[in-house]
Parts: sequence; structure tokens; C-alpha cells
Amino acid sequence: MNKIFGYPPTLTPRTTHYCPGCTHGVIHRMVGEVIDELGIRGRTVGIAPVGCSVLAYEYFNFDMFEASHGRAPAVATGAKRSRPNLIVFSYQGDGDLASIGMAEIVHAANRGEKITVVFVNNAIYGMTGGQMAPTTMPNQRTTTCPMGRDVNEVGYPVRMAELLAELRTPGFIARGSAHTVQETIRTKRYLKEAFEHQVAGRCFTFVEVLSTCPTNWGLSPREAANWLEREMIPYYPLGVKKRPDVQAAQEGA
Amino acid sequence: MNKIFGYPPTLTPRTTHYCPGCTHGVIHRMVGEVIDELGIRGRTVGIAPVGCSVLAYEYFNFDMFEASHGRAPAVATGAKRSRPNLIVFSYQGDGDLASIGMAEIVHAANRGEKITVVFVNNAIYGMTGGQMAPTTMPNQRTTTCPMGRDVNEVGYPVRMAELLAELRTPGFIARGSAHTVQETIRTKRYLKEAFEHQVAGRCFTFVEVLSTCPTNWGLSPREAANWLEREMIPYYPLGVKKRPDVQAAQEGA
Amino acid sequence: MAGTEVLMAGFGGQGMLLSGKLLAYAAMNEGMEVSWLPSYGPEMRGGTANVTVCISDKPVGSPYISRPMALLVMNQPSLEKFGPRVKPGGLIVVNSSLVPIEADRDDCTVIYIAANDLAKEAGTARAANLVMLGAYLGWSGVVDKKTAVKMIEKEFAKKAKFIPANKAAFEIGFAEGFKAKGGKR
Amino acid sequence: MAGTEVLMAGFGGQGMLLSGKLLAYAAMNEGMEVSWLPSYGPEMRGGTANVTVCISDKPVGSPYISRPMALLVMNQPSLEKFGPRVKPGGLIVVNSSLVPIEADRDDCTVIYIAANDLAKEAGTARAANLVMLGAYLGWSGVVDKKTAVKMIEKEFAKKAKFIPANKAAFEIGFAEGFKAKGGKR
Amino acid sequence: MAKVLMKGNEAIGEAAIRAGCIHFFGYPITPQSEVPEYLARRLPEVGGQYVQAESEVAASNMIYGAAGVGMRVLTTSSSPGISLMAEGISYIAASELPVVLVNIMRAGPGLGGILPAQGDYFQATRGTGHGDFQLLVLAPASVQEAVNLVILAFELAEKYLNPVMVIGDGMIGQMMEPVEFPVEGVGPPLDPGDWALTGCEGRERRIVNSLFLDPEACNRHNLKLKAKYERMAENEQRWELYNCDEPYDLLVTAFGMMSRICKTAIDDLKAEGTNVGLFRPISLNPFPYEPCRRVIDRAQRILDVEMSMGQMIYDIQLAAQGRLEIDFHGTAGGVVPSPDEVADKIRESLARIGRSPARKPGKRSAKAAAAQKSKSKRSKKTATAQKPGKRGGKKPQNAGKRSAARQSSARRHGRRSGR
Amino acid sequence: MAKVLMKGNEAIGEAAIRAGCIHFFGYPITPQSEVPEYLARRLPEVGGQYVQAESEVAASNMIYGAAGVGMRVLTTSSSPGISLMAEGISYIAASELPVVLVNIMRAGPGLGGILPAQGDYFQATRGTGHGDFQLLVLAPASVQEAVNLVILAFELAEKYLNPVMVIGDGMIGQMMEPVEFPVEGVGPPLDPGDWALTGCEGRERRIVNSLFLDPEACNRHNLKLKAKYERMAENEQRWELYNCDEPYDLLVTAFGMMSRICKTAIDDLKAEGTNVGLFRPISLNPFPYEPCRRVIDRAQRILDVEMSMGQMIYDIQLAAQGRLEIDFHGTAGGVVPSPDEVADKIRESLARIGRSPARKPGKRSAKAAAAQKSKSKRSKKTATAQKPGKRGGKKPQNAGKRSAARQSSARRHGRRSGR
Amino acid sequence: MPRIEIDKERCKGCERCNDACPQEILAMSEALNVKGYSYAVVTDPSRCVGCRLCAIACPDVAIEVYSAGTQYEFFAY
Amino acid sequence: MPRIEIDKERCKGCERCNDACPQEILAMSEALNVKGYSYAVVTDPSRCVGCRLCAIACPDVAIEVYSAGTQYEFFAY
Ligand SMILES: Cc1ncc(C[n+]2csc(CCOP(=O)(O)OP(=O)(O)O)c2C)c(N)n1
Ligand SMILES: Cc1ncc(C[n+]2csc(CCOP(=O)(O)OP(=O)(O)O)c2C)c(N)n1
Ligand code: SF4
Ligand code: SF4
Ligand code: SF4
Ligand code: SF4
Ligand code: SF4
Ligand code: SF4
Ligand SMILES: [Mg+2]
Ligand SMILES: [Mg+2]
Repeated sequence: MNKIFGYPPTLTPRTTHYCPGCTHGVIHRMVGEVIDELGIRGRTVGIAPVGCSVLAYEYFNFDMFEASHGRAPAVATGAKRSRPNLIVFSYQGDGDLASIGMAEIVHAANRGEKITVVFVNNAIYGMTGGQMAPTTMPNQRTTTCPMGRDVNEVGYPVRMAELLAELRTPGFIARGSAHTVQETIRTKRYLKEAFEHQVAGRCFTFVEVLSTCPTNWGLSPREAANWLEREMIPYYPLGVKKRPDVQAAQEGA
Repeated sequence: MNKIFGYPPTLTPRTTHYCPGCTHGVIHRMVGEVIDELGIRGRTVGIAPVGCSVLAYEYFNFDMFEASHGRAPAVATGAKRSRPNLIVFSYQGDGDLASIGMAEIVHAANRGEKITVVFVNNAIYGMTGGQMAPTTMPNQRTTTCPMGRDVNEVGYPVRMAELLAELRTPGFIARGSAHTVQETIRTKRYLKEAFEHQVAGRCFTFVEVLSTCPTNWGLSPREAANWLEREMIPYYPLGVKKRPDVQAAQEGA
Repeated sequence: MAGTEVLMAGFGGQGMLLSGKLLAYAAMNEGMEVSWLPSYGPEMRGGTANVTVCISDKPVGSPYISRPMALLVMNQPSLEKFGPRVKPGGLIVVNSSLVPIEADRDDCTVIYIAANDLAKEAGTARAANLVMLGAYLGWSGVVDKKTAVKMIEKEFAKKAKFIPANKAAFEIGFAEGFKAKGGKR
Repeated sequence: MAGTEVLMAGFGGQGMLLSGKLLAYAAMNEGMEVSWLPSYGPEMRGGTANVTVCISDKPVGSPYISRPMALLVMNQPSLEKFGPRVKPGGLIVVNSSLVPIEADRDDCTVIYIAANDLAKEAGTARAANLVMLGAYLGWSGVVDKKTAVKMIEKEFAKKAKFIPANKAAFEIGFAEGFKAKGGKR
Repeated sequence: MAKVLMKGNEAIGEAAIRAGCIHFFGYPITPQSEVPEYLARRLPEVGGQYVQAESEVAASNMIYGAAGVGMRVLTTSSSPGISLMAEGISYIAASELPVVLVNIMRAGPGLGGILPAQGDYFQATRGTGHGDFQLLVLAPASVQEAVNLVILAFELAEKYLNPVMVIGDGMIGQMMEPVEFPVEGVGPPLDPGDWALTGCEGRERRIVNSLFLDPEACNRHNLKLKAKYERMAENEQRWELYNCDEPYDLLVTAFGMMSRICKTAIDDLKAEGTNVGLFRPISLNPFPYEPCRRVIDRAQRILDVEMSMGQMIYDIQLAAQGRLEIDFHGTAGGVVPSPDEVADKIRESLARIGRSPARKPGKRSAKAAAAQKSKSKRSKKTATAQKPGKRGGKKPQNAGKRSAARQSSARRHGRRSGR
Repeated sequence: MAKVLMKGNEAIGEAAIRAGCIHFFGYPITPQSEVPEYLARRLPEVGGQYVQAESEVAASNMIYGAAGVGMRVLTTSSSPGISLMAEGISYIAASELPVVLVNIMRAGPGLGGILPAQGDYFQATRGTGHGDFQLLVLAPASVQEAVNLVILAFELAEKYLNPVMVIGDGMIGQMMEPVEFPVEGVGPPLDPGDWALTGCEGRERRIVNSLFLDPEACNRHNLKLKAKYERMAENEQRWELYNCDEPYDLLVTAFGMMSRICKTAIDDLKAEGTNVGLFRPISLNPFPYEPCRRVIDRAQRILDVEMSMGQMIYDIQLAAQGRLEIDFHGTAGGVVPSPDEVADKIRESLARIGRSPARKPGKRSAKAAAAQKSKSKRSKKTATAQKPGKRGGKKPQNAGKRSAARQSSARRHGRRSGR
Repeated sequence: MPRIEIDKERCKGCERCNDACPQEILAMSEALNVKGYSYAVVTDPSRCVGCRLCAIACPDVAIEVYSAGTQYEFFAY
Repeated sequence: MPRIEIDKERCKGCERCNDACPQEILAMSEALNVKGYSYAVVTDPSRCVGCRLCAIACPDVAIEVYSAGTQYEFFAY
């Protein structure tokens, strides 16, 4: 009998503080697995954001920063530019990355920082108790849009993957989801590809992962997965948005 | 004999501080003319940025703010949301809007603020003496990229019009240029359409105008116009990038 | 009486913040000065949620109380943490449906109430917090029973169907508390 | 001499900042303490550009000088603005090629030098700033002529073809200054 | 008007509406998120708007825009968020716009924690941003006072055309207390005076600006601001004295919620026969130096208590001018000193001047606890807040009315909370 | 090593390289833009990197990242840019990372102007950001001292694992003076100690963090920081006395470039037979209170001169403890008080204590001007900078060596400038 | 025979594994774990095919899977 | 006959009008204006067609154009 699935060595044994069914946990595990698979734990530096994953440094078992709200890509830039041999990734929520951190993520992507960004989009501010995020769905109710997001007043949700893919600077940009096993498996491939590009020193890499927030959506984990599937995926299409021209990059290098 | 071209009433009589041949002056005049043509001077509030046009409030003859560097869209949001009857526009350079002010412009556009943004892209920080901007052309030399912009190190220039057009929220987004008479005329039409959409309360409006900085490019005004034509226009294609569905907007209202 | 402080503690979702609010409202309606100070922060996520209610006939001094006069606990960690802090001569109400241990205090009154079981009897296990509040008021008489019941009615005004069960739970608790006090005050 | 301060003023692009730098370099090379403080800011854009050079055998106190010992002016606004501030007994060198007015000071030495014309003679009108510097040094002898010439050579080392004309301009100016001083120091 | 039981954060939001402020721009942050949440519900009801800014940087510039067009405007945040507003606040102050800011302080520095703290005293009173400018800073010690001071903040902001900050700790934001709103409904709109950008139709155009390229003009502008700050210092000092009518050897200094904890400690000690005075600045800027000096002059030692590592103590030193020794007790990180702890520190300070009560410092005694039960002495001698030149009894403008009143409204304020 | 004539901004950039710092993250702003411009040219030559941040907010987080992985790192900015770093600096201080920040102050508040000013004293020494933290703040008064202090700043940052700010005004950034670099080449790399995130291969993993959800832990962290600040206060006070050897009635206090202007004024007055002392703090934080008090004790009055509306004066007051009257002269907005103006103010202050020189205050006299010509007296009595406990002669660590030396390099430093 | 092991103290009772199992052999416990959660249990271990879907779905990495198949070094899937 | 008027004190000598004029009748002055700029002058006024291109090109709004054509209210072009 072989163990064909178990606790990834690169996660600490701590139980997370995430709510039951919150897919932050799934995404943590995938990141840990990818780092194990690539054997880069010893030279990886992760960056936790401000958001529910603020304590990510308690769970990832390697060197970690805790960054200020939204600025993880700038922290990553400082770290990676100073020690290019490190594998640097940030792990950020949608309030963190798409609201307050918009300038930092767009510019890190545009400068082509050779980092990996794991973007957990749960369409809400989880940690602070469920306020509207730029990614909140039309008509979705939150504590700061109690009548539902009115797109005439505050516009449509931001699609970060598409927005960043619009930049001319090469990059790897994909969107997956952690709400089903199938999408989780696919998303893990995106994450792995992203880290591989970074290991090869190729380009900026970005994986958006749709994630549930049962607590602030006011749904059970199961309902939350269904809501994500029904409401979010049509608006946030999954798939690879941009891939570096590996050939060209190798010649350039 | 009729005067068929003269000083727009909505500009103050002051001579600008702009360098000889700097097309900031052309853009100022066009904005002034449009405001005169629409007869909205009495309810217009302009917002000057930090950049060479920091003194725009000396030249536009109506109520004006001076905003902090990059934040004019936030100031515009505060003003327009508080007094929706005002016609509010910001006038911003590329360092101001595309570098430090990235978050503010993306979010103002995404919220669909019913303002007009005049974005003067001269591929450089004019006021501070010619440092690299996010819009600086590949290989263009500036005081902070003395060997020319290396796209492998700092990425490609940001195309703001295309980036903002990618957002789902409706808007009017166009790019013109002030380097020739022909493009100036076309650009003025964009500006007029933008203000018209605002007057109709329709959507976020944004006109990027390619502009020369003879001083910091180290070129004569004539050479500067040629350089813009040759280097910038192929990378920054002119034209309307996005138009609101006027029909739909009217029904919505 | 001139004033008292009650600490109500449990897991998040067990309704102690609401019990505290009802108590504060009731006291306020009886003309007293009150403060209601919830814990927030690290304890909150999946941890304990507690609230301190101060009641006084004078403006409340510190709403933050290190040594309360009374403690109502819905779980074991809270009893372990706060039990020792109750002032000598004070009261501890333990929800014995959920707390398997006893309070280690002989200088206080300790009442064990099977709040969840009693609440179930009243119609809904979710009203265990009201059993606890009832027990506290039955024992202490800090506010009038009628005032408290009025507050419950107000609180649930928009979900009227919950009123009867919640009132019943409160009454059951009250009776228990009153009994523990020896049937008189 | 123990120290002096020179204010050099003109339009941006007229090279007064460079003249000031050459003077500061030369003085430094002669073992003196120096400071070179340019104006910056509102005056800069299309306006006047000026620089204050302080030279002393002791550490320079304030590099910002309200009343300089000497003034070199390349345009009328600068003469009008700074002329009255020169210390009594000081020196004013006026580029009469560009400044149509006279300095209204009888307690100072005023030298009028047609710097642009003289520079043209030397080979390039752009070297008017060096004519001015030369005139100042010819009059004041603050640093040795040879040192100043060495600095010019160093400054233009990378654009060697400009050296002769600039040196020539400096020499012409120097001669004029020395003459104005009466041919002796 | 009837009293309602309200969470501090929500009461602050409501107070703004009562003051006529129907525009809010801000960003969520614990422990103040209930302000935006409350206003997101309430403002549309009163014809106003809640706009969630993309960041605190943007929020500070949005309020600049809103105030610039002559509307009353509020933003609220907590420590790190206020830091992000530093540049914006400097612009607002320099441009002389009336805005009200609320800082519900949490533990710092950095991300710190989310529990109550007072470590932003310096930031509020000295270095909120670059350049020479000052905020008016008001520090309430109860939910009622928070309401009163928010309303006052709007008045002062408009009187001086200056940003006003109301500063409290997480406790004041999170706790519920009964409040009475001194005014009904929505206050009248702001008079756009001769400065607001309302469109130049029919009048000279106006400019809202802080750029003065000419140094003389910039200096004049700074002198003008300075004169205003001197006027503020003259007229807007607010403070409270507690227990200062009887003789005391020790003066305790504290502000905000910390002062209430000190009061409880002081009351407890009274039961031991010790009288201790308390000085509480209500306006942290202008700091009431003179009033503070007057009560210092009657003491033999000072104990400054803060939920910080010692910030207000500098102002106490400036008031004391070296005349007395100052002891300090401070905690940070969200640790709230308990009344017992403060009482112990008071005993230690008293011991240093040989005025130690007989009993050794220790845990709050049973006797003290008993005293607590019947705090009859606390009644009429409580809080007297004074303004300069108005010593003695006059009830301060901003003192909360504490008369018992029936609760009239059952608005629901319980919300999920987080960080 | 030979002296070179260098612009302050460029010398600061070069000094960082000499200190072993080869990473710079920053954003252009007048009057400091020559630092990034210089480093954009120089850093690639020494194997380092210049990264232009998208904003000062980003810059402050980039240096957090760079320092966190154990590299020496510099950022420079000017007043509004420093405000934008407030949150980032608070994080850096809280996480105990060694970074060096330079603020080349311009006129404020708001956009203000771009000319020299000192109005960020409070911001630097008190409220740089939220929470209880402190920067080490060093204020040079010459280009040479700027070089020395930047090098020292890196040493101190690493010694204390604390951000250090070198603060000067636009003059120090823009002027050229001869400088000698005390070290050749590029300094050795930083030792990543037991804190830097270099990859956890072969060791325990590390965390760079300022979050402490547990209040007790957060309080402990604050106490740890406080202990560090006390150590800094103990060991890192730096100051200069000028003319304090002879008896004086008036003590002038000033910092940075302003102190040099005061020196010239003091020298001019000597020619009139008046001796005036000068106290200049070099470390603005920790402020040298005790040393200041010692020279205050020998004076009868104080004149504090600042290019601001009065900020350091609070620290002078704290040092004076009410013992002396303090006059103040300040300008803002980019107006630089001239030596004449300062001399006049000195005369006024002297007059107030009946020590007025015979002549009426007025424009700098011919006699003074003549004296200026031969300032022989100024020579050996100049600047003596001292550290606590080391009174008297010892040449301070950071005093510039001013021996005449041949210029060895003709590096070109003239650049276009703007705002 | 493939089998899974559930660490009941890590489990938060979210039921995601229940939904994921193609064999429908997972359910929730009656009893609560020390954190008060009802936890996942295997109702019919014999029918487990070792497909790992439950483990992949679990946000709390509470499930280990054992099988006769190839040992994946790092639980690649 | 169409004609233009150049405000020589506003002119900064950028020559943009020179380049814009289809009639090639603009040139730069020998003399300098008070700000020290060589300014635009019309070399052959009689050939001006009143096309306004010079004016549209001018960043300093130094040119007015007069013509017999329709008067545009706000110089629309
Ligand atoms: C400067 C600053 N502003 C605001 C906050 C408060 N805050 C903490 S987390 C958060 C939002 C988190 O939402 P998101 O990034 O979507 O992460 P999630 O919790 O949903 O995973 C906010 C606003 C803060 N800590 N710092
Ligand atoms: C917060 C802040 N950072 C930096 C500056 C300095 N600064 C002034 S203008 C400017 C850039 C201007 O460039 P751009 O926006 O392209 O305008 P242009 O001058 O080219 O028209 C900068 C960096 C500032 N004033 N404030
Ligand atoms: S609040 Fe939402 S995002 Fe945060 S842990 Fe809970 S479910 Fe996950
Ligand atoms: S510096 Fe450039 S952008 Fe600025 S006024 Fe001159 S030419 Fe125009
Ligand atoms: S491994 Fe597959 S079959 Fe076995 S329990 Fe898990 S999901 Fe069900
Ligand atoms: S998915 Fe994991 S946490 Fe959820 S019920 Fe199953 S075992 Fe428990
Ligand atoms: S109006 Fe036309 S023809 Fe006449 S000068 Fe101007 S460009 Fe030339
Ligand atoms: S375009 Fe205008 S500024 Fe330029 S030369 Fe012609 S008239 Fe003068
Ligand atoms: Mg989220
Ligand atoms: Mg630009």
C-alpha cells in the first residue's frame, strides 16, 4: 500500500484558521504541492497579503513575508530584484490585489517582474466581514452594498486576468477555480506552469483562482460551490489568457 | 472680415509656461474650445495634475482643483459624486496617470465615474526633468534609463486607452494626437464627444492625446513631431477604442 | 443595586452577543447607564466571542472589566479562561449541555443549566443563549423580567415566528435562576 | 584673500551654472573650500538660472548668500534683480552684448563686457559665459588663471574640439577684466 | 429625543448625517468597518451617497474633491489606513478644506493587531503628513461624546476651513452605549462660501490649490495657516477634570477610553481614602497646555497612562515644564490596562512621593470590589470639561447629556465583524 | 582619497554605493531627482539595480522586500513622497528591517513648492506613520556630512535593524561641495544574520512580519522595540556645538543647512563683539536633550531658527524645561532666511535680555561685510560634534575631513533639473 | 485495497469530500470532534477506489489516500 | 482677403505654424521678442487662404485668423 495522497511536506502541520469549506485551504495545498514537486522550497520566498490569508506564513513552511495591504507585488519586486535566484510569489485576495493593490499588480506585470502571483478571487472582502470588492458580482449583496452591487453606480466586476493579459509585456496569465475537483486539478497545472516559467526566469506569471467564501456569502460550502459555478464562471471565464513565447524568450536570454 | 479663429474665451489671457512647441498648449486650447462650444464653462470644474500641466489652473478660466500626483480621478470622483450637475474633468500626464495614478484611473473607469479624463501622453516625465515614464518607448533614453528603455528589464510601454477599454463597464475611450493639424482636428472631435457623453450623464470618458516634449526628448519641436509620428503612433494606435451603447444607456436611464 | 458587570462568553454564533445586547437594552430602558463591549479580533474567527455588559446608576466608568461580577459561559475554553476572574461573591452560570467540567470556585455562586436541552424543550436549541440570560436574571434580578421579555419581543419583531420559542426559553431559564437563588431575591 | 562669494545669473542655457562650476573646481583645486549653489525651481523654466559660488580658506558658512561680493549677469532681469544686492566695494560684470541697461551702483566696480561679441571673435558665441568668467578672474584674481584654464580643459575633455574656442573666450575675458582692474592686482 | 443603544461606529456614522454630511468616501478596515457599512445602508435613505474607495489613498483624495465642491464629507479609517492618507490630508489642510476624518485606532506599528490602542497620538497631533499644518484633533471617551464631537468636528471644520480628526480606539468603535442625538434629521447643507468650486456661472472663478511656486507666496500662505492655528489654540482647547476639586497629590493624565479606565481606578482608590486627580484633554490638538499646567501646579507628581509606549507624555512634559516628575504606564498591541492595573500604578506613584496608602499594591481587593458595588461618591463630582477662560462650572458644549430616556428606536446594529 | 566636487544628491547616491548598497527603488521628485538619475547610471556599473517604482507607496514596499531578503537598500524622496511612504515605513520599522531613507525636504504643506524647507521635522521625528515606532533621523549640514551620515545610516540601520532617515533640505540636494569618500569601491554585502529571507535551504524558515494578533505578543513586540529605541537614545545622540567655548548670553538652535546660515550670522556678529553660541542636533531622533540642556544652562535666552513654522522648537522646549525664554524665527515655503536676517533676529533676542549691541539691527553693515572678508577668527573654533559621555575634544565619528586635496576625478554632475 | 484515512481533528465538517466522492461512500459523523465539528467518515471502506477526489477537494488536507498503485512522489495529480 | 494676425509676444518661436502652413508663407523673425524668442511672421500676406492650419498648430494660441467666410462661433474646426 503506497500513500498516493497526503499532507504536503511544504505545509506546516498547523490547522488553518479558514472557515469550513473555504477554498483558501485548497489553494494553499496546491501551492505547497507545486513547490514540493519542483523541489524549490529551499529557495522560495512567499508573500502573504492582508486578507483572510494574512496568516499564510503560518501554513507555508518556507521563508515568508507579511506584506501591507495590496502591496505584495511591490514587496515581491524588491525581493526578486535583489536576489534573483529566489523563487518569489505573492498570495493575494481580490480586495488586496484588485482594489487597493491595483497599481502595484499592473506595474509588476507590466515591468515583467519574474515572480508568481496567486490571486484568490472570492468576490468579497472575507477578512473584514464581507464588504464589496471590485470583483463582487452584479447584484451580489455585501455589507457595503446591502441592496446588491448596482453596476450603474459602481460598475462591473474587474476581470484581473484579462486586464493584465492586455499588457504588451510577456507573461503567463491564467484563471482557474477551486470549487470542484476537476477545476482544482486544472488550476494546479496552471500553478505549476507559472512556477516553472519563474524557475526558467522567463516572465511575470499570474494565476487567478476563483474561490468560495461560504461565511460572507452566507451559504453552505456546497451552495457556495454551486453559486461560484453558476454566477462567477460565466463572468470570469476559466483558462489560459496569455502564454510567453518560450522560444523567443529563450533566444532573448 | 470675420474672425474665424481666435483666443478661446474660456482660457485666461496668460501665456503658458510650457516650452516652445510643447503640445500641452494645443491640448489646453482644444479643451477650452470644446467647453466653449458646449456652453458649459459655468458648471465645469477642472482638475490639474502634478506634472508640467500643474499650472493648468492658471490657464483654464473656470473653477479648478490642483490635485496630488496621480490622484485626479479620485478627486474627480469626490467632486462629481457630490455635485453630479458639475462637468468634471481631469487633465493628467503619463507619469501622473499611468504610473503613480494607475489604481485611481482604473478604478474611476471601472466604477464608471461620469467624468472626462484628458490624458496627455508624452512618453516622459516632463516636469521633473525627463525621467522614464511607464509610457516611455522601447530604447528611448531618459535620465533614469540613460541607455534606453530596456523592455527585458522594465517591460513595454503601457497603453492606457487599450487597458481601460478592456474593462467591462461602459465608457468612451479614444486616442488622438496633437502633433499634426490633422490629428489635432480629429482629437478635438474625440474631446467633444467625451464631454458630450458626460453632459448626457452617460459614462466614463477618456481621451488619450499623444503629445510632444521637445525639451526632454532633446529635439526641436519639428523633430519632436516627427519622432512622435514615427515612434509613438505605431505603438499607440490612434482611434476610438470603445464607445458606449448610447441606445442602451438611454434606456437604462 | 448600584451597578454590576456581566461577562458573557461562548463560541461565535452561540448568541452571547445578542444576550448581552438584550440585557443592555433592558437596563437602559429601566433608566440605567449601560455599556456593551464585545471582544473582537483574534478570538473571533472560529474562537470564542464574548461581551462585557456594565450596568450602573451612574455613568459607566471603564467598560472594559477585568474582574466581572457575573459570568455566563457557553463553552469550556471560556469557563477555563474567565472562571477564575469572577469577583468573589459573584455568579457563574454554566451551560452544562456543552460544558463538561465544573467551575473551580467556592467563593462564587455557580449555577449549572442544561441550556441547550432546556431550549430544545422550549422549541429551539438555538435559544440556549436566552435560557442563559433568563437564568442570570432569575438569579440576579438586575432588570425586571417584564422589561427583558419586551426586549425579546422587540428584537425579534421582524421574525415574529421566533418570539414564542425565545420567550419560552427565557422563561425556563429565568425559573431555573430564580430557583437557584432560593426562590426569593 | 580669505573668501568671497560670486553670484552668476542669466537665462537657462546661457552657461552660468557651468561658469560657476569651473570657478568652484578651480578654487577647490587651489586648496580652498567652496560651495556651488544653483537656484532651482520656479525661476528655472524659461526664466533665469543663477548660481552662487562661495570660496573661502575656511569651511564655507552659508552657501546661500543674500549680498554677494561679485555679480556676473547675462541678462537684464538679473541685473535688475541682483544688481542692488552686491556688497559695497564689490564687482559687477555686465554682459553688454545682451544687457542694454547700466548698473545703478556707484559704490561698486562695474565692468561692461560685450561677452557675446567677444566670444564670437574667439570662435563661438556660445562661450560668452567663459568670457564673463575670464573677466571676473582677470579683475579679481580669486584663482590662478592657469588653474582655471586647466579646469576648462578638463571640462571639455570629451568634446576636445570645443577647447580652443572656449579657452580663447576665457583669455579674452580675462584680459578685459585685468585691464579694468588697471592691469595690476 | 430618546436614547438609543448604538455601537460607536454606527453612532459616528449617524452623527455625521445629523450634522448634514451625506457623502462618505472610505475603505473598510477593522475596527471601523461598521461606519462604512452603516452609511452604505443609511446614506441612500437620506439622498446621499456612499462610495467605497479603492484605497485610503483614493479616499483621502475623494474627500478633497467632495469638500472642494463645497459638500460636507466624512471618511473614517484605522491606523494603517490613516497613514495612507498622509499626503492627501496634507493637501486638504494646505488647501483649507473642511473635512472630518475619524481614526478608530488599532494596535501598531505595521500591520500590528486590530485591538484597541492609542499609538497614533503623534501621527494625529504632529506628523500626519509633510509640511507645516495642523489638524484639529478631538478624542471622545464615550459613544455619546463621539457623537457630540463628530457634530462639533463639522462645525469646527467649517469655522476654520481645516480638517478635523476625531480619534478613538477600537473600544469606542465596537462598544454599544446609549446615545441621544442632539439634532433630528439631516443637517442643512454647507454654505459654499467664497471658496467652493460650484461652477463659476455668474461669479469669479475659484481655485482649490496648495501649490505656491513663488516662495514668498508660499511663506505667506504658511503664515496665514499659522495664524489660523493660533486662533484654534486660542479658542478650541477642550478638556475634562475629574476629581480635581478635592486636594490631590497625584495627577493622572489620560485621554479617550483610557481616561475612563483611569476614572474607575481613581474611584476604587477613593474607597481606600486616596484622592487622585485626572486631567483628560478632549482636544489633543490644540493641546490644553495651560489648563493642564494649572492642575499640575496643584500636584506633586504626575502619572501619565496611555495605550501606547508614551506619546501624549511629551505634551504633558511641555505642560509641566520640568516642574514635576512624570511616571508613565503604557501598554500597546491591544492590551488594555485594567482598572486594577492602573490602580496599582497609582499606588506606586504615590509611594514615590511618600503618599503610599497603607496597603501594598496588589490585585483589586475585596474591599475595593465592594466599593465598586456602590459607587455613590462618583455621582456629582464627575467630569467637568472646560474651555480656556471659562474656569469652573459651566457645562461644556460637548458634554454628553446622560439623562435617562426611553429607547425610541430599535434599529438593529449587530453585524458580522472581522478584521 | 581625493576630493571631488559633487552635487549633494549625487554624493548621497555615491555614498550609498560606498556603503555597499547596490539596490535602489524610488520615484522621481524634485529636489531629489538627481539621486535616482545618478544611480540609474551608476548601479549597473557596480552590478546593482536601479528600479523606478510606480509610486512612493510602491517604493516603500519594494525596499521592504529588498531589505527583507537581506540586501542593503536605499530610497530617496521629498516631502509629499515621504508622506506616501508612511504606511510602508511603519511596516519596515515594525518588522525591524534595516533600510536607509533620504528626505530632501521641499516646501509644504500639500504640493507646496520645490524650494528648501524643514517642515518635515515632526513627520520625521514623531509621526512618520501609525503606531509606536521611531526612525533614527540624521540631519547633515554639508555635502560631506551628507556622505558621512549616509554611510553611518547604513551602519546604524544594521546595528539596530531599524530604518534610518537622512533628512536635508533642497539646498543640500542641489548644491555642489567638495567631498571625500571615506571608503573606496563598493562596500561588502550585508550579513543576512538570522532574520533575512534568503531561502530556507539548510536552516529553519524565517518570517518577516509585523502582525501580532495576540495582544500580549503585540505588546511584547512593542516593548522590545521600545527597549531598542532606548538603546538608540543612549548611544546615538549626535550634535555639534559652535562658539560655545566662550561665554555667551544667547544660544541659537538650528539644524541642517539652517545651522550654517546661523553660523555665518554668528561670525558676522563676532565682528561686532558679540558672542553667540549655537547648538545643532545632528541626530534629530534621538534628540540630544541632555547635551542641549547643558548649553542651555549657560545661556540666558534661546533663539530657535528653522525653515518651518516651528517644529524643532518643541524639542528645544523639552530640553529647556521651562528654564529659559525661547525666541523663534522661522520661514517656510522655500524662503531661506539670510545670514543678515538671522543676525537681526539675534540682535532682537539679545535686546530682550538687555544685551543689545550698540548698533541698531539693520542690514548687514559694511563693517560686518569687511569682517566677512577676513574671517580669520572662524578657523579653529569651529564645529565640535559630541556624543553623550564624551564631552570635549574628541573628533566626532561623523565630522567631515576638510583637508585640502587635489581633485582626482572629473565626473560630470550637471543635469537638467526641474520639479 | 485502496483506502483513505481521515484526520478527524483536522476536519471542519465542510462536506466537500462527501460531494466529491464518486463512490458516494463518505458521510458526516454524529459525534463532534474537539473543535465541535461533525467530521467526515467512510461508510463503506470496501468500495473505495483510491481515486483521491475526496482528498483533492478537502480544504483542510485532512485526508490521506493509500493504494497499490504507483507512489507519486509529491501527490501529483 | 483672408489674413492672420500673430501676437508676437505670445509666440515662443516653435515654428509649428511654419510647418503647418500649406501656402508656405510663414517664417521666423530676425528680431527677438521681449522674451528673447524669434517669432513667426507672414512673408506674403496676399497668399493667405485663411485655412487656419497655422492657428490650429500653434500651442500658444498666438494666431488669429480673419476671413470673409462664415463666422464660427467658437472657432470650431
Ligand atoms: C491599509 C489597509 N486598509 C484596509 C485594511 C483592512 N483589510 C484587511 S483585509 C481587507 C480585505 C480583504 O479582502 P480580500 O483581499 O478579498 O481577501 P479575503 O479576505 O477575501 O481572502 C481589508 C480591507 C488593512 N488591513 N490595511
Ligand atoms: C507624490 C509625488 N511624487 C512625485 C512628485 C514629483 N513629480 C512631479 S511631476 C512628476 C511627473 C510628471 O510627469 P507627467 O505626469 O508625465 O507629466 P508631464 O510633465 O510629462 O506633462 C513627478 C514625478 C510629486 N510632485 N509628488
Ligand atoms: S471569511 Fe471567507 S475567505 Fe475568509 S476564511 Fe472564511 S470563508 Fe474563507
Ligand atoms: S518639459 Fe516637456 S512637457 Fe513640459 S512644458 Fe517642456 S516640452 Fe512640455
Ligand atoms: S479515494 Fe475516491 S472513492 Fe475513495 S473515498 Fe476518496 S473519493 Fe471516495
Ligand atoms: S472535505 Fe475535509 S474538512 Fe471537509 S468534511 Fe471532508 S474531510 Fe472534513
Ligand atoms: S491661415 Fe492658412 S494660409 Fe494663412 S497663414 Fe495660416 S496656414 Fe497659412
Ligand atoms: S506656432 Fe505659435 S508659438 Fe509657434 S512659432 Fe508659430 S506663432 Fe509662434
Ligand atoms: Mg476576497
Ligand atoms: Mg509626461
